[in-house]
Amino acid sequence: MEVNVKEYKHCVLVTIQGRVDSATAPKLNEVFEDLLNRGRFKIVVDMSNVEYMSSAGFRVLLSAQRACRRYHRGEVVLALVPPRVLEALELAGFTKIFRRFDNLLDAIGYF
Amino acid sequence: MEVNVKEYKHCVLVTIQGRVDSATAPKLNEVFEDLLNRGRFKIVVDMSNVEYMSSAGFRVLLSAQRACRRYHRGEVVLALVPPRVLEALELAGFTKIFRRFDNLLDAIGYF
Amino acid sequence: MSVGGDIFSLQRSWPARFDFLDEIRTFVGQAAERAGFSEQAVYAIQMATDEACSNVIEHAYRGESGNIEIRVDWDGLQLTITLQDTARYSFDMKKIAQPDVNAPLSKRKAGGLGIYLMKKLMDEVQYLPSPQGNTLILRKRKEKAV
Amino acid sequence: MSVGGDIFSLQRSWPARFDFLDEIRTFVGQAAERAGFSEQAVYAIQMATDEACSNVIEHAYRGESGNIEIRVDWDGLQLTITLQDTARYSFDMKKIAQPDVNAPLSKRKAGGLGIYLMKKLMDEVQYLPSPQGNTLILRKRKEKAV
Ligand SMILES: Nc1ncnc2c1ncn2[C@@H]1O[C@H](COP(=O)(O)OP(=O)(O)O)[C@@H](O)[C@H]1O
Ligand SMILES: Nc1ncnc2c1ncn2[C@@H]1O[C@H](COP(=O)(O)OP(=O)(O)O)[C@@H](O)[C@H]1O
Repeated sequence: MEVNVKEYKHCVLVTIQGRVDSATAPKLNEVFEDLLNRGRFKIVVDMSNVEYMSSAGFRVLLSAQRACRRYHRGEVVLALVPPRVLEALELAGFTKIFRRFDNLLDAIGYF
Repeated sequence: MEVNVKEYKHCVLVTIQGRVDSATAPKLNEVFEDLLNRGRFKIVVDMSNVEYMSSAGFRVLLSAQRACRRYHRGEVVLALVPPRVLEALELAGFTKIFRRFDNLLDAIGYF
Repeated sequence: MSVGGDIFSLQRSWPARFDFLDEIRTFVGQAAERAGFSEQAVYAIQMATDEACSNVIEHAYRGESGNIEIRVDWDGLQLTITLQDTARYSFDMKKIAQPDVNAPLSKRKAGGLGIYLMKKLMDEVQYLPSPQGNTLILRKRKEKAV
Repeated sequence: MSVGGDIFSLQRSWPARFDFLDEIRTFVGQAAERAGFSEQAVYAIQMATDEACSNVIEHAYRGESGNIEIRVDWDGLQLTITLQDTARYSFDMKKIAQPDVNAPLSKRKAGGLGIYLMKKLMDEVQYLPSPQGNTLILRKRKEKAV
């Protein structure tokens, strides 16, 4: 798994590449923690290159969402979620908790 | 020439398609006028599908830029300017007046 | 070769560590492909196995070293994945509360999705604890061809 | 056929209206291509011609109807585009101030770019006013092959 961060004026684009499982999720969590510590609560996650994400990854997304939404200071939104990952997110009820976009521009422009 | 407008939270994306000349520039001008009337002063112009732009088009861009920059309320930025159009904009000294981006995300994220 | 026609059994063992999850998913994924499952079903089988192994590593071995032995059986109708550990800890699966996947964000628990997902992704999940170690059996039947 | 080798002359006439600019650009563009100019030079020739015609329509005919006759001559070395109108108005090109293309936004004039661009895009721009109508000649020499 590789994680990339690009900071825009009103939001941050987090690009995840590869597989997120119990082994790699902590690294993803660190990226979010760092953003939250720096007061960046508006986050677009580009999921287009996520090959796999287990519940360990879902957990990281959920805790980031909780932190971002607190005091209405921000939000985590998901962009370009691949079908297999989306199916699993749906099973977990995460599609109700994360706004999704099917293109990055709309996601960045949302903030 | 076709013009498309997509409104985001902090900026508007104006996509121009085709040829902008003395015949079509007034239509482009109307689009900008409408945005300005509605208080939208942060504008990204996606130029990637501009096949041709004469000084009539440059004039429209300049007047939009002037209106947007007034009172520091906004700015017109150009994204994905094709090489031929860029050369002409350079001759006209417009590259000093318009910030340019070579990808749309960076342009939208700039505002 | 008729895809999914051959009956097979595969068995391998891995150290109970998260960094082997990738290999484990590849192993069961290849078996599921060989059995002729759809790409969607292959992903589901990989994910269920990953969730199961993650639980064994986290909750059964709890940092102690040990192995997970994985056996895959394809009988032409269903794929059976049997995970065997020699871990000290076990649990009562029936007592684990189902997560409320419809709860709003503020009411969502942080974890508790693994077993739920396993059950959703597979047709059958069976847990057999024992003092010598625990067995988890995951089964998925072949979807009908369209 | 050696591209750009054949000498040719083309001539056509259009109503002095903006909605014919597209056709006019296509006409001179095809001629410039036939003469073997680069894509960049073709674009420059089209743009200069457009600027010239736009000026004739806007400043020479000023809404009155009339025609623009365009003649393209390729002599193997340079392309000459001759625009002929029968418009009532003419002007003194030498008296037109050059725009300050280095001025900051606040100092930039709204228009005044047409003639400037024509001169930058072409090697020669010649304006011949007369009471019977005006002639504008645009010339571009073939860039050396690289
Ligand atoms: N293999 C196991 N051994 C012991 N306890 C387990 C095992 N699998 C799950 N559990 C228990 O069941 C709970 C729910 O598991 P699960 O649904 O996978 O969510 P999570 O692992 O995120 O807590 C765990 O917190 C743990 O207490
Ligand atoms: N063909 C023409 N006939 C009469 N006046 C012209 C003609 N072309 C240009 N002009 C005059 O020269 C000025 C500058 O022309 P130009 O550089 O093309 O800029 P613009 O047309 O935007 O004003 C025009 O405003 C007009 O007064």
